Amino acid sequence: MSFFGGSRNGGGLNNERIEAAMHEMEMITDVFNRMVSSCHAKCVNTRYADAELSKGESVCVDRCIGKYFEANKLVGETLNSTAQAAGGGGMGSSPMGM
Amino acid sequence: MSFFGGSRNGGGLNNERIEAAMHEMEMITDVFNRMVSSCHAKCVNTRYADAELSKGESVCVDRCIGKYFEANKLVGETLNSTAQAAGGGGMGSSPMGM
Amino acid sequence: MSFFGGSRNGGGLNNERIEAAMHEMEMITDVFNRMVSSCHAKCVNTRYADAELSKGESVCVDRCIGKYFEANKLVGETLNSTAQAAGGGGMGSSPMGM
Amino acid sequence: MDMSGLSSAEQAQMVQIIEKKQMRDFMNLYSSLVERCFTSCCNDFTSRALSSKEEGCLKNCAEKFMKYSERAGARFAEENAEQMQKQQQK
Amino acid sequence: MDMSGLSSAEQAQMVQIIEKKQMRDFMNLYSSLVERCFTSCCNDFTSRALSSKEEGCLKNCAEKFMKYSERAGARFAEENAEQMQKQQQK
Amino acid sequence: MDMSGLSSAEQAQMVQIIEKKQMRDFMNLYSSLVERCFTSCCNDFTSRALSSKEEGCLKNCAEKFMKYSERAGARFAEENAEQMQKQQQK
Repeated sequence: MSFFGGSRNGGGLNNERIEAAMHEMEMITDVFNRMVSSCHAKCVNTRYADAELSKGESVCVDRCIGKYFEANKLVGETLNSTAQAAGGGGMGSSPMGM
Repeated sequence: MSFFGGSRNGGGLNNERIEAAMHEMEMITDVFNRMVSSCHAKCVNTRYADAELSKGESVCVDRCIGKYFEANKLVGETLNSTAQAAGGGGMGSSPMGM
Repeated sequence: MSFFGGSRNGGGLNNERIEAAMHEMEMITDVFNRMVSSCHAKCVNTRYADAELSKGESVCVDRCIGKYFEANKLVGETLNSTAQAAGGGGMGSSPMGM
Repeated sequence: MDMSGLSSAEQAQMVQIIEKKQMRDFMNLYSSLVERCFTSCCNDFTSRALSSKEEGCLKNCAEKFMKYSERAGARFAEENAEQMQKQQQK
Repeated sequence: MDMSGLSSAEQAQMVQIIEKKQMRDFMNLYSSLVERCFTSCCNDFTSRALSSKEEGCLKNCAEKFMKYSERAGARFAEENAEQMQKQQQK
Repeated sequence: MDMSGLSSAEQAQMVQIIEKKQMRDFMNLYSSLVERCFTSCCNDFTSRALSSKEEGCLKNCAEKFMKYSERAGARFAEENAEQMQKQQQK
């Protein structure tokens, strides 16, 4: 994309670090979008008789987001221990800052 | 991507404007692709006994595309009035040229 | 993205060819990802009572991947002959190296 | 899309950009079409080879999608032109 | 995201990048919202015009999604902050 | 992919590009895997914590997907090699 439009002219800028921060941001956005889509499917009634989140839906959303984080962590740990069992060193920590 | 591959050498080119035009083009493509996918699901029989669009399917497609535009407009207006009610100035017009 | 980050400074590098190779790589990844998703839906039991692919699932996966290649070829040929019938010259060969 | 606000050098560049984008969009269309038709047509994995029924289904699916896609594209262009005209009248 | 490792020039550039990304993300949110609401609300193609029932459904869908999205975003930020704190304590 | 048409400088650059792409692809695989397993395994929102049943399901899902993905990748590579060979014989 055009995200790095200005970065090539910039004297004294460390493109590597900006790229890394950018990369992290994209990753978090990706996880967030998938989580939004999953928890919408799990919790929100799509008959749309009105425009409000009901009490039940709101509680479901809160728990769903929390549970998604737990699932994210567990899947990361599982991949790491699988990679270690396969002889590699794993990925050190969970593959993302979340 | 590589869309702006040549744009950095170019003397006298206004990258901002090209970026904006590019951005608009990507947006329209995105809307178009989603519309194609939605109306295919709504109108096209996927048993594929033959290769022709039936009369009924064709009429459905025409109306579905038209209705998708109406839905797009209404959703844009709804977001604008929600944003205005929340104290902001809205987005001026529908967020896209369509 | 940042894939071409270094390519603009590079004396003597042929960006066109790198771009073409890059493009091909992206395309193959896209096909692969869609195939992985399709064959997972067709062959893998998602109750996840255990972590192993059963014998039946494994055989299904092998055939599914093979069949996906056949389908890919046939769809490519169909598009080509449709394009030729419409007066164009077709696309020469199947639109991808696979 | 209205390119009249761009200089001729910018327009030339846009044309090049658009060509690359069309190439990319076409590949994307192609791989999504294979996925779509495979999902609808192939459900028997007792054999690796395509059955004649699967072959017929895949061909019809691909041809029908191209016809659908052309029709949808034409309607989209019409609706888009109409809406731009309305906006300019405001 | 922790930007403290970046110089001020880098931070300024990041802000610009983030603004562009937010613009892009918003457009993406918008077009996916239209698709989502259209899929849920529009199922009658005996007419091109939206019925009043479809109109109501689309409005509710859009408003409800924005409320949902705000709530989900707030929870996400909380959970993310909590997890980063835990990681720093390790 | 055939890189023999590229110069050695170009090949070195490609390797770098490929490494970045693999990193990106891995992250993409990871986030799609979380989504996939969450969708299949988590359907009870009377509590925020994962039940032991959900935990088991998530672990199995992740491990099984990696095994599936390896197998699918190996078959893909075989089929791809075979097809390239056929095309060169033409």
